[in-house]
Amino acid sequence: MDIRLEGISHSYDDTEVLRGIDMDVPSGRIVCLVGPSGCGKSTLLRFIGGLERPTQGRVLQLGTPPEGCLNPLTFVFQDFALLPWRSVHGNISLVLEDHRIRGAAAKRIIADVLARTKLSEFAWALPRQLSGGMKQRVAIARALAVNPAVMLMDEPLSALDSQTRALLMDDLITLWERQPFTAVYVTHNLTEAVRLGHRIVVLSRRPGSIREIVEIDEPLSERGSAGAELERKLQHLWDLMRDDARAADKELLGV
Amino acid sequence: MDIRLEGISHSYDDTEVLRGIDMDVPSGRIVCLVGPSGCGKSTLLRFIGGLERPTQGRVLQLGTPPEGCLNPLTFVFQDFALLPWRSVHGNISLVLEDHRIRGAAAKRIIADVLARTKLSEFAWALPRQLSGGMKQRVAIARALAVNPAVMLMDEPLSALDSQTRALLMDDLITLWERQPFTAVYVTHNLTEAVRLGHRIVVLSRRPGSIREIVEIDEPLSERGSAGAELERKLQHLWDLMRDDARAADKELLGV
Amino acid sequence: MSDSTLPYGSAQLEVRFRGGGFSPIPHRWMGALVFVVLIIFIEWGTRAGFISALTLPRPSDVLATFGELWDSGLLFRHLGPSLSRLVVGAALGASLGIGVGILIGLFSYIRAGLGPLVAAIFPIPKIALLPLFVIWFGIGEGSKYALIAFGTFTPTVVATYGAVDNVDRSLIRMGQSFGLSWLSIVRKIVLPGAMPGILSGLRISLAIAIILLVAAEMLGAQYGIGAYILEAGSLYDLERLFAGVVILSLLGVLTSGAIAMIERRMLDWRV
Amino acid sequence: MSDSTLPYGSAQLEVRFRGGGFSPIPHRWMGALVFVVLIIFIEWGTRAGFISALTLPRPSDVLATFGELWDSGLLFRHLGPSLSRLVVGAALGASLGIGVGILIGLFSYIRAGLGPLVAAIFPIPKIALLPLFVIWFGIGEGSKYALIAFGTFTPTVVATYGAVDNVDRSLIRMGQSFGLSWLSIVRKIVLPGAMPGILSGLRISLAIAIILLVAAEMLGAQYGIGAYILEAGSLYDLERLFAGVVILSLLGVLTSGAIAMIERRMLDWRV
Amino acid sequence: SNRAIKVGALRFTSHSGSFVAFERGYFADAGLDVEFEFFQAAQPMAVAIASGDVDYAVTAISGGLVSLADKGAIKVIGGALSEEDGIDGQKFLASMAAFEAGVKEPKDLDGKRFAVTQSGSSFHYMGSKMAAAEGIELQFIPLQKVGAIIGAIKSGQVDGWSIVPHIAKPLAGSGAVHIIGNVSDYLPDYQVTTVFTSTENAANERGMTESFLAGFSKGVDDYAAAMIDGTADQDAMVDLIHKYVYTDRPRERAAPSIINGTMRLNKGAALNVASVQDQLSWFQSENLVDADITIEQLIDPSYVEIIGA
Ligand SMILES: Nc1ncnc2c1ncn2[C@@H]1O[C@H](COP(=O)(O)OP(=O)(O)OP(=O)(O)O)[C@@H](O)[C@H]1O
Ligand SMILES: Nc1ncnc2c1ncn2[C@@H]1O[C@H](COP(=O)(O)OP(=O)(O)OP(=O)(O)O)[C@@H](O)[C@H]1O
Ligand SMILES: [Mg+2]
Ligand SMILES: [Mg+2]
Repeated sequence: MDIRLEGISHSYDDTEVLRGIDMDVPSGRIVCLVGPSGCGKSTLLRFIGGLERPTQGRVLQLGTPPEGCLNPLTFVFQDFALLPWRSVHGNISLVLEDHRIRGAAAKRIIADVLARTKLSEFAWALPRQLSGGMKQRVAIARALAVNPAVMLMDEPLSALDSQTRALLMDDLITLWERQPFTAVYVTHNLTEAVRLGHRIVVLSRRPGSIREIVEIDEPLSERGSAGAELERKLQHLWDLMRDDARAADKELLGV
Repeated sequence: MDIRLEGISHSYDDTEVLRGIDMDVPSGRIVCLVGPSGCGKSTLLRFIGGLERPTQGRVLQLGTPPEGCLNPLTFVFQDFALLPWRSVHGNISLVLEDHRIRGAAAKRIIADVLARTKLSEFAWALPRQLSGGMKQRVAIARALAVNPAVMLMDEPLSALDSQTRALLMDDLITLWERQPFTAVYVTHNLTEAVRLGHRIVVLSRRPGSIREIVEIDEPLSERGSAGAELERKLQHLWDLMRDDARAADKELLGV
Repeated sequence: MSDSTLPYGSAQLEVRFRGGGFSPIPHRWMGALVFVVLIIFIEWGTRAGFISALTLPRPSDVLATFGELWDSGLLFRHLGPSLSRLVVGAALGASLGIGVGILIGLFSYIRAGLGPLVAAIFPIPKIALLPLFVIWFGIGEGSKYALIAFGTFTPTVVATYGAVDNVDRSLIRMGQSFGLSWLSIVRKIVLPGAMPGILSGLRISLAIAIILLVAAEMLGAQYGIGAYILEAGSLYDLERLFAGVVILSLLGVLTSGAIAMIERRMLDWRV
Repeated sequence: MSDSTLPYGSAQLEVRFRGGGFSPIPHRWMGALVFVVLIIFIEWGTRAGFISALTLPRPSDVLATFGELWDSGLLFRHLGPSLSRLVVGAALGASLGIGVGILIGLFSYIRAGLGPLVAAIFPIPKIALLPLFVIWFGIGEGSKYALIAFGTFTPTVVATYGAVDNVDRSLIRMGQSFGLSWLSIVRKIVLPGAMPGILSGLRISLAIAIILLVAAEMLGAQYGIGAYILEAGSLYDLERLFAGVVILSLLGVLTSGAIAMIERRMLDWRV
Repeated sequence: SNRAIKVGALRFTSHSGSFVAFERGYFADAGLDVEFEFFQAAQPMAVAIASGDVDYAVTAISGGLVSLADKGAIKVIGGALSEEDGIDGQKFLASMAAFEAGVKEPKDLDGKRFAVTQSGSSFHYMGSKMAAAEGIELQFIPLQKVGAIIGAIKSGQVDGWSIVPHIAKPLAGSGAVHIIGNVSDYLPDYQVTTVFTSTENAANERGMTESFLAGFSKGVDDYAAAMIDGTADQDAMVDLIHKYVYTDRPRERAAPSIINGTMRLNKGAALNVASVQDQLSWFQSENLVDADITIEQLIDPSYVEIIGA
């Protein structure tokens, strides 16, 4: 199942946030969205997930979601969004209950996703007992439990410290290699984008519009030690963004 | 004025947090503290700043603080710690008022530090109107206003996005080059440590003890494009920390 | 639509919207509508007779009573003393409450000593103590001030020390790290930081102060909205009773509006 | 100390401690001490005579009255009905209040319609309406339940919809993003998320319920702590008045303790 | 089987008629199964009659009672307590401070503070009539609760008050106040309390109402015989009343209060219309009730002997 964005524009009250976004998310690929703070990345992701509606344009699902897919478009949030009053197990079963998956069937799915995210021992821990990295792995496990056609990830690693971030990036790559998934991955960390993205969409400052789309063909598994080509792409992206960042740092926020 | 830590150990209730830390902070140098999450970096910094007392060992000031130094040991906090009800100007004058610096004298100092942090236009803005990078620059301006002998910085950039972080790192280097200051700089971002530190102290997992001290002699201004030597040091640091991070990510937090 | 959509044929559909909701959209007229409908219903019911004259007064009669109060100038003879009792009593209770609340918030010993005392005083019904208030504070304005002050004191204390507890500790550490004196920290960091909590506590305290007006005016008050309501109640004069109650209700809405205004002006720094 | 310290000579000093404070350290005995000192002082004052018998009763006499109440079995004859009124009234008011509060929190139209109504009802003194309660609910237990329920209702509504408003919106968005039904989101996300706020609102509501016990038992109650206090008050019998007040006070401390226990058990997931 | 009715009562000796009738089975003999409803104050009791929660009760005529009658909810059907020459009745009191400052008789209260529970209460009526008779002015201080008034007069914050003898005498005995006059000097045949019921009962339940009054009257007779006329055993009567009044005091401490509280209860529940009319006119002259209300709206004279007309 592919996703296509057609002519998406959006304003909140008087603030124009996005302007004329057209893009495709091909099946089995990770598309990274990068851009300066406040340019509308999260907003765009909410449109794709159907949590909000753009004032103009539309988001299309092309093709049907694969068999057994409970929630085709599934989010992984930056702040994990775990229910603090439910255990790891409970947080995952939450999203199965509404699909009438309970008992043994639910157990099997939960055990499977916990194993894939290396959390099997922590099924009964409460969120407050988990470190940030573990919390995000629970959020990823929960997303995997509904067998998504597309994962929508909004800066999933930016709340973590850099070591944990590196570990989770490796984990995501392993997961993808074992079974390629489709994802839209929002980040403002260019290294992350270059490490994970098959396609990197660079947005301009607000109102966000597409400034450039960078394709990276090198397989994910081979990007470990930054090669010259990757380094060049990184530098290119950085040049694209530096001016925007500088300008943003000289502006008062809406009073 | 130098700082010397002698045999610092500390426990909170039953949790041993730090064990036998000895180290020196030489005048005019930036010492970076790195280590896995929860290893006691912030705690150690609070001991140096006199905000908390270690259960064992002591922190010494060697030599007298230079003339005109209002607050020898001055913090720059990760969360900026700006008073939301005071303007940028008010936040800086706050730390001068108690030293009976008011009126023209205060104005002069404030104008000076705002100029040094490129914030002159924003003197009357409230914190909520500022972006993260600007808030941290205000916090740095406030620290500069009291003319500190040693700046104690606790992950000052980690709340910012990576582009803004890069900009502020450049700003810090410019500040240091113009007038070298002494600093203890806590971070868990190894790139940051390698970019800013003259000396990098690597702590082990909790209870934190010194695992290694890495000296970097290359001048700050020349570290822009990662040379091979820096790259090697970075890799070395990363190897030191990876296992700790992995282990930490497999542990429940104190229940 | 571009050509590239063709290969997907009919399996091309727009993403289903599933967000929205769970965030209130204001409908200003609804509130007024509910009041109007309610009043019209009662008017109709009392006229048609299925609401007996014993159960509720006719709204139009209440309005007429209100008109009489206004015309005769009695409204202000009642409102004047009540307002002054409210202002003096609430000001006393609230300022004492804020003071004690801050002390409890700042000093461990005071907290340990006075905290349980305040918790024990809170559930004491003020009307039970009326006979004592006569002895303690007389039957003049003193006892009325005291009763209202006493009633506003406890909730203000609780709200205030809660607010002080909630002041961001990192700001206090910042103050200490710059060597600010204890007094500077309290004046410049703790107090402004506790202000939002104190103001929202005042909303409740002032509502309680209005409620206690009636109890306070049980003690030898000849004029006052509370006295007016009590007399109407003892004469079973429902029109006047409701006229008085409506005045208190309006008073409540006004104070709450006033606090909202103060909040907007004093707390404009909030995000 | 290592040799390297020598070059600094005498200019070597330990960093000055300037942190600490601003965080309460519990002193459990202080609370008890304050009560004991206060009681001893009053006992002494009333014995020595500088506190007149009109002003305060002698604590030992209050204790004796308490003893009589206990011995005669009257304590439980008074406590029984009061407790049942408290439980039924507060349960009614609180559950209705939570229900309405949740509706207000969830539905914009209900909020717009009922919000102002609740705000207008809040400052109405319940004692002013006593005569009407007799007509509306009779003189049996009904009117007592109704009065207490009415008094607990408004603060519970306000606390509950505040709590619902404060439920982390990102958790609700998460639920929506997984396609959870509206009812699942309310049951599994909104309600548990609002629980801390609802419970802390109940602290205030229940204190108010205890306060209203006295007003409720003005309406044809033979037994009950409120009736006991009222009778003592009308006879200016300070010992009995204070014995009754102490019981209410203890009741308040107990309910607040019970809520703390429920919080510990139900909200152990909090950080 | 007997018909079940509810009778409202306050725990005062003035309600003894009902207590005696119940204890000695006079209600049962009249075919009624009486259940008492006790109140803390008279006003809710009047409202409870209006709402039909209680069938019969005895209380002072107050503005509230008249208002309820005006709304067509209740009727006065008989008399209960009244002032009578030769029997110790309600007293005028002066506080210690006022007494020492020269208030020796009611007329000395000119310009002084006179305590009442509420405007339109019987205290207000007594004070007002006394002032009119003496040609003096009083400052009426509403204090709502008897307890508050006691506190206020003991501490000298009000100067005068009028109250039933069983409260007046112990207060005077404790040296906190002085008795300076009798209410009966100013209001000789003052109908202090009356028997009343709902309009519904008065109009449509004649049989039941008559039965109640019959039983009640027998109780009153027994009470008068024992407590006033001395023709029956006073101790037994005190024992009976002690079951209802001052229950939490031991018998020996309750007895003086019960005996002190003795006043005339009208024989056969006869109603002094002149006194009632005077009270009604006073309420109207004070603007406390609607000026159009007539005595016919207030009382139903068809049940008992009408005196003083
Ligand atoms: N619900 C809303 N109402 C009004 N304005 C909004 C709303 N949500 C977002 N905005 C504004 O829209 C703009 C884009 O927000 P968005 O969160 O999409 O940016 P972003 O690219 O994700 O930024 P960041 O990198 O900081 O997460 C911002 O200026 C933000 O203030
Ligand atoms: N006031 C305190 N009371 C009890 N334990 C504390 C306190 N402050 C910190 N700790 C504990 O001490 C340990 C070290 O904390 P510290 O904040 O110094 O770590 P850190 O190295 O700064 O970690 P991070 O990288 O996450 O900021 C942690 O386990 C923490 O839970
Ligand atoms: Mg975002
Ligand atoms: Mg830290």
